[in-house]
Amino acid sequence: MSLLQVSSLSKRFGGLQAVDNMSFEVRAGEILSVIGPNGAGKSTLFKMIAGALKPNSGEIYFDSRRITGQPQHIVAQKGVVRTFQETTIFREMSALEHVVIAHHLQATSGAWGAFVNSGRSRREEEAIRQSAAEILNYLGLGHVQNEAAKNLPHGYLRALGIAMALAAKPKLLLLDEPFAGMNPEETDRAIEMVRGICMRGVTVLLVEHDMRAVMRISHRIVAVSFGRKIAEGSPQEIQNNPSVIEAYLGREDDELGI
Amino acid sequence: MGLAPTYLGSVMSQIIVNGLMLSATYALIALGITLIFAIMNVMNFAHGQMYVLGGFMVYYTYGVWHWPFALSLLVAALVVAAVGLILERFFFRSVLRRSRREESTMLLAVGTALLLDSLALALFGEKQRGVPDVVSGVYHLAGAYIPARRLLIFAIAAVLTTAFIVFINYTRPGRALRAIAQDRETAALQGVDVTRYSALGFGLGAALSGLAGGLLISTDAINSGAGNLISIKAFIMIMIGGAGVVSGAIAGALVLAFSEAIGYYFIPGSLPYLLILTGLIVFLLFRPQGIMGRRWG
Amino acid sequence: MKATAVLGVGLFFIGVALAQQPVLKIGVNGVMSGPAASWGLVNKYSAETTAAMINAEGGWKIGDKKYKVEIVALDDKNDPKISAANAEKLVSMGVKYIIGPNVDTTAGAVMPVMEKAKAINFPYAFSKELYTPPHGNSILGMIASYQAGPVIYKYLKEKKGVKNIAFLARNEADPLNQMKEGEDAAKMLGLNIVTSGATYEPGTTDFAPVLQGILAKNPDLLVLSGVAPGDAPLLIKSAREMGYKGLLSTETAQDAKILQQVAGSLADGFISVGGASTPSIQTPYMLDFVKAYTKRVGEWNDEAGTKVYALEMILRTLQLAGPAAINDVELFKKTLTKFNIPNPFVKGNPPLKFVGSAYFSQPRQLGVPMVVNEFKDGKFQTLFVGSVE
Amino acid sequence: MNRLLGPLIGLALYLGIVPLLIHGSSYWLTVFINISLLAFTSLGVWLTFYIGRINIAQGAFALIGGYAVAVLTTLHGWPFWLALPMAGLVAGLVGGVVGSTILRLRGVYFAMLTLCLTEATRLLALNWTGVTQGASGIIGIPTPFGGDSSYLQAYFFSALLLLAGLLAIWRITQCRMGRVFRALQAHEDLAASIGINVAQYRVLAFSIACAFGGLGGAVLTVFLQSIYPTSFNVTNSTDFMLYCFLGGLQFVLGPAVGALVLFLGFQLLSALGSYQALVYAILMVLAMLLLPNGLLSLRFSVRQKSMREGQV
Repeated sequence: MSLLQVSSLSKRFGGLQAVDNMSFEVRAGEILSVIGPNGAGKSTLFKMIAGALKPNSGEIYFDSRRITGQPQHIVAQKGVVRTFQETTIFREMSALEHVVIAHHLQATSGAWGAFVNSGRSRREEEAIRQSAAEILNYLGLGHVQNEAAKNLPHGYLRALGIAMALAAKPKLLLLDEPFAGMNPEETDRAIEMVRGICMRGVTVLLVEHDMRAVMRISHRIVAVSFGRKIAEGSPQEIQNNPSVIEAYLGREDDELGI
Repeated sequence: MGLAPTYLGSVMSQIIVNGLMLSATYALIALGITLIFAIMNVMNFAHGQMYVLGGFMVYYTYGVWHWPFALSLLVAALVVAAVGLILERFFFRSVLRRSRREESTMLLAVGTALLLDSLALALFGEKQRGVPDVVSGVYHLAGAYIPARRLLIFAIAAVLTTAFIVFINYTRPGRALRAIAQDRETAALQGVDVTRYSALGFGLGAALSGLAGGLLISTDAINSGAGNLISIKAFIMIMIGGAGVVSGAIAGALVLAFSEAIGYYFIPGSLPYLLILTGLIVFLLFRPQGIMGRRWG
Repeated sequence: MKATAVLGVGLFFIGVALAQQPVLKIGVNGVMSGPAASWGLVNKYSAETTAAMINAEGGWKIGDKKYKVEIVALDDKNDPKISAANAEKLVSMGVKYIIGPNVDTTAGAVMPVMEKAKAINFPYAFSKELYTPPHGNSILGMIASYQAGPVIYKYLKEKKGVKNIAFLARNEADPLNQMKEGEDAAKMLGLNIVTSGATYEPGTTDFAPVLQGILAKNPDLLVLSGVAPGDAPLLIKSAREMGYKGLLSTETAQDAKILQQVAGSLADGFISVGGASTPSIQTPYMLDFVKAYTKRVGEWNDEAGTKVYALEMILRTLQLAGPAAINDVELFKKTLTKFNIPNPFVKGNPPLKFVGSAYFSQPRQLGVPMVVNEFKDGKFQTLFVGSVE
Repeated sequence: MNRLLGPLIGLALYLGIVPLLIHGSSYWLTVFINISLLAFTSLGVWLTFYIGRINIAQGAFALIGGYAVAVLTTLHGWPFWLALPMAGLVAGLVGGVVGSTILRLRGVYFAMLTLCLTEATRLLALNWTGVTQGASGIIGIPTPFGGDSSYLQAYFFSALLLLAGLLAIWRITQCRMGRVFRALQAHEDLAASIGINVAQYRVLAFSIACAFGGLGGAVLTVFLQSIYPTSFNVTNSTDFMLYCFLGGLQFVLGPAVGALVLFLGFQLLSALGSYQALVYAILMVLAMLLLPNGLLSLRFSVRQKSMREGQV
């Protein structure tokens, strides 16, 4: 069953065709990776799915509902949550606070109730704090939950980004280069983490450079080059696809780990 | 409505002349503030005060001591540049380094403006000042009046603007400034002495403002409290044109000057400025980066 | 030994005498910083100069005591909140008579303070409501332009054949009010107003765009309503350069030096109102004042010619009303109608009194003579001296 | 309960000790009335700083609130107690409408735009003579405070208003809304990615800020009993911003401390005569240079330091 459907999506920046008539789908429960050389349009694609960029043409359906061009927070409300490529954080806030804020969509008591600190809002706050602490523990951040984000090492920040995204209770999690800059051990742990998330019933769409990791983790892969989809299939199929090798892999065999 | 075509023609040419004359000096003001903004990311609220300082330098050297006009302009540029360098060194540099929030520099600039205002009042007194015309006479062109003194100011301002553009585009320090404006860190990595060139940029921006003040006092009057109004005009211009861009400063100066020239002719009163400001706000909603809003260069 | 003892005792008594001399505090509350600083500062300098001259003579006699006159000057930054706080401060110090503030915005905020504290102030703001019943604790410090306007227009209509008149004002409360009053006066005289409501923004440096539309209507007289001394020469110069041949006038005081510096001979024939500004009409006392002012401040300012009156008239009215009036402004108010003295600053002219009944239905204006001047060869020359009722 | 002790002492001091200390002097009461109201108005600016925007428009909203109360009470005969909330509402609504468009801009662009907004509002007040009476202003605005104790009444009213404002802003920062605002300040995109409606929340914050401006301007206007187009101008807008900054942007009390120090400072320096403005400016710049994070950061850093030394 398809959870996300991208059809004929295009985006132009001035004279540059960043994404060109791209179509693919993400099935519920799978881990799908989008690969491609730098500047292939992966990030642009990502931003359009998350609602951070409006496409010039084409459609995006999530859960059979159209989300094309809707603002980020609406897309997030519907269950599509992204993490950021850069280490984008609320610098001064603690890790716990990050995840508490990310529970925003779960808060149901009104703004007025929160303002006057009503009993209901207090109970809800307590519940959110607990949930946030649980998520942090699950991702191995429990011991740094009170540390300001600006003082955390990069690896932790990426986990923190995922923790925030999880707190928003996504159906589809968009991960932007989750393994970039990690050493093999860290990558192993991260792969386990992503698999664990997928096991919990969250569909994962990720964009990544690290081919080793992509090949190990993905159920399916979409390969893009110069804004176009050039191949789609299982890791095995992609590894053997001539146009992928031609566009990307042929030049840098070692990256594939063949 | 019953107006002779020749009359309308002369109105049009007068409006064009007025707009051009205004825009030349406006451009100098806008270039100075946009340079400082591009290099330091500081919205220099004290820009108008530097203009006033430049004006008073020319008042004393040319108006009271009767030095040659060119020399007194030079003195104005140098003195104001020196003040700019002092402010950069002792005020902005340290706050930029230590502050937790980027707003700090802007607020420091507001404080500096206040300080310079009070200093100017203490040093130069409360009276309006002006100097005799450098050149006299009036030219007529297609029904428009062009006073010689305005033409002179226009010419000097145009030459200075051109010189500035040449400097920024074709000289080594100019290229360094552009590199810093584009990306401080990259510029530093490429071996540009960021600290030194930032100071240079600040001094140069200040000098431009001082020159504008020095030029304008030769046709207009100035008093020690006139700075804030000039600063606001400078802000409006670089918002129209796009902050931190040379072409934007010039575009902003042209647009503001012609809006004033046209607005004041057809609707005398305070409405033109209300319309200019409302227009600016609406315009920025559609084009927040201004007309030429690109990166510096 | 003996001599020094005597000297010491003598000095002691002199000291006691000095210490015992009663002090009369007069306040100045006005704008003394920012772009309009000169308005309040000239008030302050004028009052301080007069006070110093009086104190040098041993003080000011009211009743049978000689008072040392002390000026307490406060800067209100042209901000109504600070102006009101300053007024409160002055009255809390026991000051009952305050010179200033300088614009409608601040004068409006100070008025309630004066009424509550039973004190009197002398604003240089022209809003009629300040001086008209039920209000009565503010006394206009100078000739209002709407009073000078008709006199000047009438003179120019009769002597120079003016028919078409145009107005231009700086876009601020005071000048705009003056323009409105001026237009009404011109209508009463049957003059033809060719432009109405033309203004320019504060901070304008190039007046060509503003003037262009006005001059196209060919006025015989261009009135610069409430024009600031810095703007006047620029407007005159621009108008002349654009080929304007008609007359130029204003109803506010101007500064000869800046006219000469900026406009030079182009300003010849410009008509303005001054206080006691031309040497031909100055009394020796005024000449002394000019000398003392110049020594104190470093440079004479023609604006002081109108602002010299406030303190002088306060003191002389107190002298007439008696010492009780120092703390009781009702006595001061009662004396206003009786006050009538020869003008100490201007030679051979109508006596000095409190006027304004015709405008405010009560005497709430200093009867500063209306000295109408014409600028010529870098100096003002008095055309005629009028007065206001 | 310990946490509340400090603020409670402060409240007691401000409401009890200040009037006692100044013996009902109408001058000092006026000074503290002004400080309370200016601080209250600045709280709005502080809240816009809190969502990461530099706001130089508060003078405009104070002017709007001032004219609202002036027009309603003087020309339409509304009682002050009805006109006052209306002034806040009008300013808040105008803020909401204007904010929904201009809040898209950030950094200096937003700052400059709000500066233009202050100027535009002044010009609007000048030209919209049908409502504002233009340049001649509105004077003789009735005041609800009367009798011998009118200053004391006004003092308590403005002090309570300030305390209520401080409490409201403090609660905002403590509750979920405040968290969202902090998130907006830190990174709007990241906030949006977790489902926060960024546009809605920043308009909410700005409307609240403008309502503070409207209320503060309205009470100031009634206290001065007059309003003109220049009653609140660019200088006031920058002053409000300076109060926040000098007090400290990290602290809810920042604007109150800033307003207290700057307004009182200018009054106390009047003894210096001609040097008043100059010394005032020098002291302000020195404070900015030495304490770029605000006066309150001094207390903060002293406490941190003593903690560190205690550990050694």
